[in-house]
Amino acid sequence: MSKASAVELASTPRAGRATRLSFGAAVNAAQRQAMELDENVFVFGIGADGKAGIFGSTAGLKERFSARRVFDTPISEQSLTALAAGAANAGLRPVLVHQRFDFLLYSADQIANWIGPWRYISGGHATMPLTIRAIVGKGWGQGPQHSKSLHSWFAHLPGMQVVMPGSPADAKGLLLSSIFSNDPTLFIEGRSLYAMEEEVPDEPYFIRLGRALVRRPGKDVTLVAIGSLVPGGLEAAEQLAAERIEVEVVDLRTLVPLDLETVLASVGRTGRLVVADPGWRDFGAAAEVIASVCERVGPALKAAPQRVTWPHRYAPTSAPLEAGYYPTSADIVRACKSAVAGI
Amino acid sequence: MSKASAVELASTPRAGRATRLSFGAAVNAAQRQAMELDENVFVFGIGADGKAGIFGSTAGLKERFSARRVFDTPISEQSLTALAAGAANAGLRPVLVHQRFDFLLYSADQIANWIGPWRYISGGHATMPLTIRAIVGKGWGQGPQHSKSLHSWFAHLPGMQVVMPGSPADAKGLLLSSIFSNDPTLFIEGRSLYAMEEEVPDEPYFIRLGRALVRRPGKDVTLVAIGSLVPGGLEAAEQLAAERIEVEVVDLRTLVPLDLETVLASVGRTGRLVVADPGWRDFGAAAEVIASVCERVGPALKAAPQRVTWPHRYAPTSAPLEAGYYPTSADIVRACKSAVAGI
Amino acid sequence: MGQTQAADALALYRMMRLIRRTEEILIAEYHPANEMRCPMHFCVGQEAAPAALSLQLRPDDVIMSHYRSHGYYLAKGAPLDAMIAEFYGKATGSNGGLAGSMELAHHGFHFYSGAIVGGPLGLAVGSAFAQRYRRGGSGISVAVFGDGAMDEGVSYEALNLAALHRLPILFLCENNRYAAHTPAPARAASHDLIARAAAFGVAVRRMPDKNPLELAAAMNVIVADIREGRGPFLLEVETYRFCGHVGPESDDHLDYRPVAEVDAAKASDPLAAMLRLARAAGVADAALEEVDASCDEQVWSAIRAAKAAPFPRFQDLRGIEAANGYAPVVRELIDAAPTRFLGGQAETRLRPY
Amino acid sequence: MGQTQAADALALYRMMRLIRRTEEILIAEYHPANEMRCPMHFCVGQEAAPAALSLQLRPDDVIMSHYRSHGYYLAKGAPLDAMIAEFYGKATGSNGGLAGSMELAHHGFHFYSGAIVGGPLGLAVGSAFAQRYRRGGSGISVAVFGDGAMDEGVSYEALNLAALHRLPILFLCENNRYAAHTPAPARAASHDLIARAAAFGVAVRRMPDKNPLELAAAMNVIVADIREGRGPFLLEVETYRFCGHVGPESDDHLDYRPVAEVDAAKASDPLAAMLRLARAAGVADAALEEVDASCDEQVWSAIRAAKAAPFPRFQDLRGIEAANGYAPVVRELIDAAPTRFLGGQAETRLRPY
Ligand SMILES: Cc1ncc(C[n+]2csc(CCOP(=O)(O)OP(=O)(O)O)c2C)c(N)n1
Ligand SMILES: Cc1ncc(C[n+]2csc(CCOP(=O)(O)OP(=O)(O)O)c2C)c(N)n1
Ligand SMILES: [Mg+2]
Ligand SMILES: [Mg+2]
Repeated sequence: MSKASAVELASTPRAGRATRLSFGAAVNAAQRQAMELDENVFVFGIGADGKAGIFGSTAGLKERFSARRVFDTPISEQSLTALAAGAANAGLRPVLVHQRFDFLLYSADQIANWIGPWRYISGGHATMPLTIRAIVGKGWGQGPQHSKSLHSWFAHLPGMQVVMPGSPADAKGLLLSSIFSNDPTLFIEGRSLYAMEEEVPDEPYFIRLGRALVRRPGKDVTLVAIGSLVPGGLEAAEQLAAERIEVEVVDLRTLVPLDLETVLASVGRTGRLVVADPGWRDFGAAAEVIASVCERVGPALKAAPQRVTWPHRYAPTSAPLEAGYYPTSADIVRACKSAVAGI
Repeated sequence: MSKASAVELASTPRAGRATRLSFGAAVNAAQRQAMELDENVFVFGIGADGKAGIFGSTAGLKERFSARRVFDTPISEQSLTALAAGAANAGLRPVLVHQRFDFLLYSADQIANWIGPWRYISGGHATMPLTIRAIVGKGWGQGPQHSKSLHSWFAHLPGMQVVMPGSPADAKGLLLSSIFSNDPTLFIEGRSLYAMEEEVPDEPYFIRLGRALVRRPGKDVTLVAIGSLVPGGLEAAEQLAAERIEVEVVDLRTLVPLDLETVLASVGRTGRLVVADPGWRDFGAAAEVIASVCERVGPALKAAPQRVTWPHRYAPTSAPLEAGYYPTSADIVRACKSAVAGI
Repeated sequence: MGQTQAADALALYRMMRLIRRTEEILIAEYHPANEMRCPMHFCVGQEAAPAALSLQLRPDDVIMSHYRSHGYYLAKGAPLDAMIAEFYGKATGSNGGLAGSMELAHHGFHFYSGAIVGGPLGLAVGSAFAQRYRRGGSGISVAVFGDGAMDEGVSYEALNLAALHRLPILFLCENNRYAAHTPAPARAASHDLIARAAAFGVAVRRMPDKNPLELAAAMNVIVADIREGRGPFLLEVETYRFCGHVGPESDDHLDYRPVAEVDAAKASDPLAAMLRLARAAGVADAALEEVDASCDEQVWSAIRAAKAAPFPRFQDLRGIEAANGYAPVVRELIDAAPTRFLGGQAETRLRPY
Repeated sequence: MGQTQAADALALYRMMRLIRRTEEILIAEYHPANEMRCPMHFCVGQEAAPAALSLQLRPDDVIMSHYRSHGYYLAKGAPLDAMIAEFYGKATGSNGGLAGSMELAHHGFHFYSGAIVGGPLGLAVGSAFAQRYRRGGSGISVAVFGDGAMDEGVSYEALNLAALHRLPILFLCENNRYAAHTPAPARAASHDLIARAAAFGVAVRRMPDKNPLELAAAMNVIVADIREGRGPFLLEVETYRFCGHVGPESDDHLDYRPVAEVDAAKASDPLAAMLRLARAAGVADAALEEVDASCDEQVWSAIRAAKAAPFPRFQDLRGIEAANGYAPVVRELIDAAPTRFLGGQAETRLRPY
């Protein structure tokens, strides 16, 4: 596998002012600006209009845009999703918020049987420009019913886009793009990212869906990091740099569209692949990344690819068990080292 | 990769009489015998007690066991699934039948949020011995809402077993094992297999879940075939034999438990892997098989692994489009050839 | 009044007859031709409700229907040719051949349907929400479904949401007493469907379909109320399916409904009743005969056109599947300042981890 | 009657007081200790319904509860120690520390709960189905849920199934007027919850919880009917949550409910009412004081035991996760004729393809 091509970091300069924002505040800002840009955008979900504003992510929107465009709901995930679908077909751009990913499972029928196929089934005539935001719980005993992240389920559905930001600035740019995309999008937010802060451009901006980001160059091993494991991946890369192992960190940003080109280019340089995926191991998203790469480069890999994922079990509630449950940067360090060693 | 170890075909002799049965009749026989063996077994679902008997798979059961144990239902997939769960927790062994896989999506919440975690969440005290049968439509314009097979979704859930028989005899033995397994099982039946006939032992017998079957030995390439693609896989192997390419056909039988041992042993002999999976390509079951193998053998593969799956789109209704949609043995032949060529 | 009555009667008869003949001819053609390769749910016997509805609808109204949809497609004014071409899987079908009968739609005419029971109610809540959100218009949404859909939990969520938001929506429930082959008593202890809807604050009414004129008159009042913002309404129409549940074949050999019941229903055929009513309303025989002839000709002509039309091409699917791009408002922003659409970003060191 | 009345009053007071003190002490302990690391939904103010239920239940009855479950766990007679150990995430917890508060269960006592709104109704239909299927027994199932669960479609499916099969099930709806921070008017146009259930053929009643003795007496009749096979019943209890929705903190600073409403509810505290009723029924002060002291001691003793208990070990999870094997009936068959349990089969050439 050739190492010829130099690393190309996408580095479009940012114009204008920026403000240090938390992930939650960036999500909030994206919705606010989307609603300012387009009267068709509205935001709804359990607690969306409350003072707490779904971990702050919708706080103040109702005051700014009135109850017509920002509203609370009954606990009716199925019909709320159908409402979004019917409204999107009519040209609105609904944003439906779920405090926990687990709750949206009630609406799996609406997503898989109606929303995913909608445009295709119509022969390409109808559209379905809706966004479903789902927050994944983590820690403090969220347990089996508040910590699921079944992103691979929805990535498996033709017609659905699945977005998983790993930083505040990406959250804003990707959410704006999701809302204004003409296709249905599941936008997944790690609750554990909510406090993370970063400089976020003030103006509305759009990160094209389907463009992975090389967050750190490196020649020894490609680490594809997804969503809430992006920070841990960068931390691992930093640690490994001290040991002279150079990890190239590719933040996937979107599962669908999948930017295989960027991943393949990186693996072409490093010859080694580790995937860090904040979800269950078996039949999960990491498997797709590995399978897609292996299909194309096959025996040219220098080492067996590896997955760093949640163990294949439900999150236990007991604090020490939970602490041992979620993978950390140390697990990523270990995987990268073994990939490098396993030449 | 060593080719030393000889092929070991599992070949336990069958005792007793056998009868030529269709796949549908074998499914029917399994339920009948399960109900004879255990008073706790009952069968329900839309149309389960009707004359047509869900493509014949439940015909005659009500007459034999009465309406107490075999009954029709309202169109209420969510609560029917919950009924099965509550009854299973109480020690019954429900068999819930869905005429089409698509319909069970209404019950994704019940499966992912309750049934999957049930035993684990209880600290191992409670059990959930239920079976959900789901038939996957194919052909004659079943279209986007009658032909889904989201087996990978449920294989991704810890605590769920996923069974996909590829022949009548396997259907009977695997369904009996599913019903008497103490864990919840999703049992997926390809509608296209229903007319297939085979000698099926008369007595009740049990095929242990998690044992793949080498249906045909071969030294050149391992074909992991799943469910309704097993017959096409065997046909492809036969065709390729005429061209001196020896395909080892591993019928996976169950996605969960996944018999990686048998797959790895075969790939260890052949050095090449093709996976034939009757479902969508991206983020599907085939990716897991490839990723699991590559993780373990990595660069030792002689060629890039390949997937033969449904294209990543909904089944179109128009006959010529549909005809071009489903992969055939010719597609498997092509994949195996290119694996062998791609040394 | 007499004139309107006659005009309405003629229009009703025309629509009922068109639906009936469409179904009958398709049933007769299905097997011999063997070119309609998709499951089809015919509505022979159930023509009164779609016909009565057709008199109330405007172009900006929306229908979300279950799969027994042919009558409602026609009631919405969508072209027969595109429907039949869709059944033949042709490129000229209203969905380009992708949907067949079970997911028949015509986007231009705001008509949609699908096979999953219960789906239409929630979707119609969404389109009604959009109609209200936009203000100004007086469009309404109609959810069409069978009694079986009242088994699904999602239907109650939809009724509740519609009442909560006082949406302009008509829930039109065709109660033909069976869900596929399952009779009502195997599905519920209590069969008062409108009581269920009323408990959510939805206005309700139950009517037989034996007098299509009365049905249409009732719908007229109901739809006017909905347009004026008086909130959702559920109308349960008591009807009966003469044909089999699915496919052109009868399924009465499966013994799921009493022969006497079927015979009695056929003996009080709403189409025959409509013919009598039209005559009584003063519609001339010649006009009625013209309808009969023209319906047959329309159907046959659509079948001929469908047969002659080309199939869609496999390679066209890719275009449909490709991502559909972004809203105009964003595309303008991008053009104005391309750097705002970031393909990537400068390397970011994230803290805190 | 007087004696039974006094005994019932004492039992009710004991259970209400135990639930109240459990919650209050846990709330006080939560942050200082920082050892209960799981979200907890307390039921301060809502003790009357579980206490009234506790008088009706037998060991073979089943409870499927929502997450605001502590009172019902105790009402089912399950051990306090195992519950509090579960909150502390200890191996001695009723779920071995895996579930915490939100999915609290005690399999031995047939008590289960979970965080997903709407779940308990369908599960209770299943356990009631099993109770009826088995014949002989007179066990019943109780589904416990809040008014918020009446927003979920699945609840109506469950009510319908229960009525259809005439199952021995009590649907116990605690209407505290809020779903988390969402008031009823933001969730429905019509708030007559029992009318919704009645429309499915379920017997219904609505009662306040201000007189726990009356509530218990009513439940006694209802439960006896259910045991005798008269079919399902939905009892809506009007109640009020004094504490915050989740966690030990008050959430009244979020202004989702009027201060006056909260104050009024607290002023008519059912526990205080119960104390008065017990005295009026002739329960001696000494007995009441003994209850007070013993409740506190039970809770503190459970907390001490929980703190002292070991955590579960990570390596034990594997055992729980491993496949759970097969039914005894099959294991016997396998032992009798091992060849019947085929690990594989002879090579099979399948035809037709
Ligand atoms: C969710 C779901 N479950 C099951 C089916 C299978 N099915 C197709 S039609 C039908 C009966 C529906 O009856 P009803 O709603 O009364 O409409 P009708 O056919 O009588 O017009 C059923 C159960 C389905 N299409 N969708
Ligand atoms: C399916 C689902 N959606 C949303 C939530 C979030 N949630 C937790 S509690 C709650 C309110 C439930 O209110 P209610 O049923 O009235 O019970 P209460 O808390 O008042 O006792 C909500 C919306 C959830 N747990 N499950
Ligand atoms: Mg019907
Ligand atoms: Mg409440």
